[in-house]
Amino acid sequence: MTAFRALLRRELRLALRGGGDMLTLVLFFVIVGAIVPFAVGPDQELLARIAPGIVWIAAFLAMLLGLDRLFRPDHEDGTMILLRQAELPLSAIVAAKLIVHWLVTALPLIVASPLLAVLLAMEGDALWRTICSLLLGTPALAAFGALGAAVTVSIRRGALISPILLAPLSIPVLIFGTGAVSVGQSGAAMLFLAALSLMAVALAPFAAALAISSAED
Amino acid sequence: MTAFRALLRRELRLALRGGGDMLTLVLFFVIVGAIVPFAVGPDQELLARIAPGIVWIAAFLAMLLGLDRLFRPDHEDGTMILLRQAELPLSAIVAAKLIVHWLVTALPLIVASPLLAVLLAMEGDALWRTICSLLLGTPALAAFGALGAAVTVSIRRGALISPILLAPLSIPVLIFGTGAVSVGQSGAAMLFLAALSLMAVALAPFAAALAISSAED
Amino acid sequence: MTQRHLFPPLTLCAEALQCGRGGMALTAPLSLTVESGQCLLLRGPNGTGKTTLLLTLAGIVPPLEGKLAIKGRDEDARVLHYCGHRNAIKPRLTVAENLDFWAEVNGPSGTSVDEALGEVGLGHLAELDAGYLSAGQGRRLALARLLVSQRPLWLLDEPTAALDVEGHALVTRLLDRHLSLGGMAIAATHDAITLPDSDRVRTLFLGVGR
Amino acid sequence: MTQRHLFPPLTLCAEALQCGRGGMALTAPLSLTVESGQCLLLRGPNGTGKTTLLLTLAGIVPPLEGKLAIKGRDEDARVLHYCGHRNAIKPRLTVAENLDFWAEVNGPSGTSVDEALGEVGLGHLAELDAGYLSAGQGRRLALARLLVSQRPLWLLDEPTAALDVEGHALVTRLLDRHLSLGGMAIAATHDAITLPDSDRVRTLFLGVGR
Amino acid sequence: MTLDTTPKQRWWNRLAHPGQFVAWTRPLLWPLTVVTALLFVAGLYLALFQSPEDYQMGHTVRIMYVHVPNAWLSQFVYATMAVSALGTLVWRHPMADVSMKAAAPLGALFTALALFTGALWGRPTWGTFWEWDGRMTSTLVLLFIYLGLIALWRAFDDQLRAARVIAVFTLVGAVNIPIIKFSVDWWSTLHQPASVFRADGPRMPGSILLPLFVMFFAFTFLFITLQLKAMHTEVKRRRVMGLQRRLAQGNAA
Ligand code: HEM
Ligand SMILES: Nc1ncnc2c1ncn2[C@@H]1O[C@H](COP(=O)(O)OP(=O)(O)OP(=O)(O)O)[C@@H](O)[C@H]1O
Ligand SMILES: Nc1ncnc2c1ncn2[C@@H]1O[C@H](COP(=O)(O)OP(=O)(O)OP(=O)(O)O)[C@@H](O)[C@H]1O
Ligand SMILES: [Mg+2]
Ligand SMILES: [Mg+2]
Repeated sequence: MTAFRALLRRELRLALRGGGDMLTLVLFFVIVGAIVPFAVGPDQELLARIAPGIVWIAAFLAMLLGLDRLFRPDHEDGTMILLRQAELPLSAIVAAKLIVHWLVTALPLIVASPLLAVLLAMEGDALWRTICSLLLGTPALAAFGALGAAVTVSIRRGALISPILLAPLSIPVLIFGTGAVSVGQSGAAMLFLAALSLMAVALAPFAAALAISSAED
Repeated sequence: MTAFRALLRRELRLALRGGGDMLTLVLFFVIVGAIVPFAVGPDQELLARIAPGIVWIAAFLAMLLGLDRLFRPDHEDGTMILLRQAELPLSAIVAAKLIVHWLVTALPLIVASPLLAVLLAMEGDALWRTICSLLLGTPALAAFGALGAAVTVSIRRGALISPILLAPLSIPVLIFGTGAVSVGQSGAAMLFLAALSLMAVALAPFAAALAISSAED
Repeated sequence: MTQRHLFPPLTLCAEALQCGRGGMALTAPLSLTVESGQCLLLRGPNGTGKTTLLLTLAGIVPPLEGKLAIKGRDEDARVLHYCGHRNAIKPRLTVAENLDFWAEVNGPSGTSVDEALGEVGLGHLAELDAGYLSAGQGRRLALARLLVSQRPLWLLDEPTAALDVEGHALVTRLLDRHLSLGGMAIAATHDAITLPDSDRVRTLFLGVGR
Repeated sequence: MTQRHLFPPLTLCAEALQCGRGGMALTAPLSLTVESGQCLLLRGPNGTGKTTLLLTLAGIVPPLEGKLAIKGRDEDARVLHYCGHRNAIKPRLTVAENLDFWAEVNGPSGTSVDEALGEVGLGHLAELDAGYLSAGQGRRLALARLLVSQRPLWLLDEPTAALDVEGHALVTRLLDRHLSLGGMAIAATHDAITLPDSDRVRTLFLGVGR
Repeated sequence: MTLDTTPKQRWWNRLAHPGQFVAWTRPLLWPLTVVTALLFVAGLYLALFQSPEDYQMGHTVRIMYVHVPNAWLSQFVYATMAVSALGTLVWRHPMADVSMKAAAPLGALFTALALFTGALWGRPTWGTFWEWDGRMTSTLVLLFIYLGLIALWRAFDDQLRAARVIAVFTLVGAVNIPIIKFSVDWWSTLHQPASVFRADGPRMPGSILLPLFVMFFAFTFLFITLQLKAMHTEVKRRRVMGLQRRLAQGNAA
């Protein structure tokens, strides 16, 4: 257990030192979101309508950008090999990384979404639904991402996340996510999201661990 | 000159052997496009109205994904130090990388844009104008991107900082890009785009080279 | 020897073990046994599979043929330290933080972090960003990792790489103490490692055929 | 010596050169001159600034104090090869492709790629993915880079690291030939490098104060 | 390859040494503070009591006396940073780094104030806090640039190396800001036929211009004072960090 905590602490330190600090993370989402009006035009009610999609895309992008740093550095500087000799199983290690990854990429988005809401002229309850859907959905994105990153690291050196995993897994999340915000029957979508996240978070660590350990360095 | 060609060849090889990188970008591009209808709802003419903006946003975000690959690997395995002893100036090296970056990130997107056009219910000539505007505008995006990557090359997790730096710089490109597609005076916008790209591509290599050479240790 | 043993008596024995990379065999099938208190030196030209053999023993690379067992261990306990070419050091964390992390992840069963750092001669750099360490200092930090948590089997891949003269002495000292505590070590090296009592050391030459 | 010189006579001279990292001085101000055909060995404990000095000479790290000049060069020509701790090798390119690239980027003024690979003993691996090379093989590939394009000044950082006995001989051979062609070399090393005629070699001890 | 690092003897090189700079400029700090305070008193008095209400905006017009100076400073500070960046890149002037770093948060502050007061102003005048009006939007973008620079400064750990890199980006930003302004105006006219408020300065009566100018100088002096103070603290911070590093390094070489 103390080993797990040590891992969490270290991952957090690494994430927050050097460019990853909270200011940066929050800025990231606000700016990515604030770009949109320049492209689609400053029409308030239009913005309000696409706002959920924008927020979810921003989340997706942020997850993708962060993923690259999830396993590759450890794989390349030999840390992975040593972690496999550690007191705790590889899946636990992946889980720790997953948690931190969510904390430093997804959470700031959720924190920053009110700001985005103002810029994109979202009204109150849509904002609430957005936050809920993000809370429910981003874990799934993180988990699938971790799986993709693990497979990529083990198969190909130095490439973006393997798309074959990426697309089919994350598209449903995004669709349900946006659905949960915008459409009338957001309740059902929320349920789907929750289910997806539960399943993904439960399975991803083991799958990812398998992928990594099967990568003969 | 042969040195320059050698650089181009190597960068291309590395990019193409990486496997699904391009596929990832294109998938991301398409996913972004596919999300929006779910957010906006199936209102055809509204979709058609915001389509250019969506395409440009998608392109911008997709081009952020490839950025971290541009200089960091060379920086971390010591290649950059050696390249500074090469027969050709650092700015030329950056230029070569820039060209390849455009070829392997922007070009696939442009090829894939008809797909997006279908998803977003664009009609024919709008599609053409989109492709033209992308052809004219993406070089500027790539150039700014190279600059951002160069500035953040020595920062771990620079992946999240460069978008923050790039977004404000890219706003004119987005504005004129969408302007070139949608509005009546698309001609003027196209001209602005071309001018922007010319300027950016002309200046970025030197600025980036300066940044790299002062960040390198 | 007078000193009481710290580790339970273990025996690592491999029978007709053939290891290779990407499905292609590198070494001829080899059988070896290493007992507590013994050290096995792997020597041989570059690319003859020393690292591969160590990785196989560590269980990272699956062997192509033969079997491999460590007798006398209780199953769930981790028995080995691997110290490879790349000394997994995280920039952005201070030297002390790096070592702390490994102490907690591998179980702080060995000496304290400060002692270990002092032992390998990095005591004065404890608070420095580990990314700034020089090559040899990094190597020393990697060695310190072996001290903070006790494990009977050390697998060392060129432990003396990038170390200065005093560093070579350090490695010998550490190895000798580890053995005298009843540990075992397998080290691939190109430099000469001469322990005080030479009967503990055996040398295995790989790929002399080539 | 009988062999005619290939390189123009150059002199590298540093006056009261003080180099350091992050604005902090590491070495006392040192003045040195190296002439064509001479080799300077940098020795000293870990972390005394050998790599830093080499990087400063290569113009990567700005010096804190003092002057540094290479006399007799024509300005625009690149005169030096740097071969550092990290031997910049790209996985996903074959060994031959890696070397080809450097040959073309640095100008193919030296031996051909195949010869160079044979010289360093990687001839049989030319088509292997360079990411698979063993530590020593990677080092050899890094050394081959010095051969494919002629440059008068070699800056070598622990060239013998991870090399086997035959590899040490290789480094000595390469150095000797380079010097006899009128080149110069500055090498930081912990192992003994003994060239045939010892008057060519001078040794600079760093940080013995500490 | 001849790099010469002997300090050149130009007039501004005597300010190059951080310690000296602090020593020479500390005496200026108090007078500046006093002047700023006086200007603010006068300006606020004029603005609040001596200037007429607007016939349509009422008392809210007085926000302008805060808003416009901030809006102007938001651009002026960036100019300062750009000049400092030149100082860093071209003349390698040590204090240029410091001033560049010190100015970024101040610029962000003033820009945020311009946005905030503008938004406050917008509420009564347009009924919404935020309108994608050209000028406001480009100010928002400017704020983003400032924040990006701050994040960049925080991301680097070696401040000496950071300075040159960030200087490059600052200059690129300086080149881009006019382009951004232009494009945003093009965009806003594209999307909104008439800007909501047309506030053209010169046509204002003197009774508004005078307090505006006083406030304007007050804020500018405020910036100068804060900038000096920030530079001093930055110099101190670097000295401390240097010491810490030496300690961490063990040997005070
Ligand atoms: C977030 C909201 C706003 C922002 C970011 C903003 C920004 C600016 C900027 C950048 C300037 C130019 C200063 C210069 O030319 O040096 C300016 C000037 C001015 N603004 Fe605003 N503004 C905002 C809202 C408003 C509102 C709501 C009003 C009044 C209804 C207003 C009235 C003025 C006036 C009268 C000037 C001075 C005239 C001039 O300089 O041309 N602003 N503002
Ligand atoms: N993943 C891999 N796939 C295929 N071949 C590999 C792989 N990794 C290494 N090799 C090959 O296996 C051989 C042995 O590599 P290994 O690292 O074990 O050698 P080594 O004895 O450690 O050499 P050195 O003394 O240089 O460290 C090398 O020739 C290398 O080309
Ligand atoms: N970027 C940096 N910033 C601050 N200090 C640094 C940096 N890089 C290295 N150092 C410090 O500079 C000192 C010298 O490093 P250097 O790599 O030159 O030593 P070295 O002589 O090459 O040692 P080795 O023999 O182990 O290679 C080390 O103590 C290290 O802690
Ligand atoms: Mg090896
Ligand atoms: Mg070194």
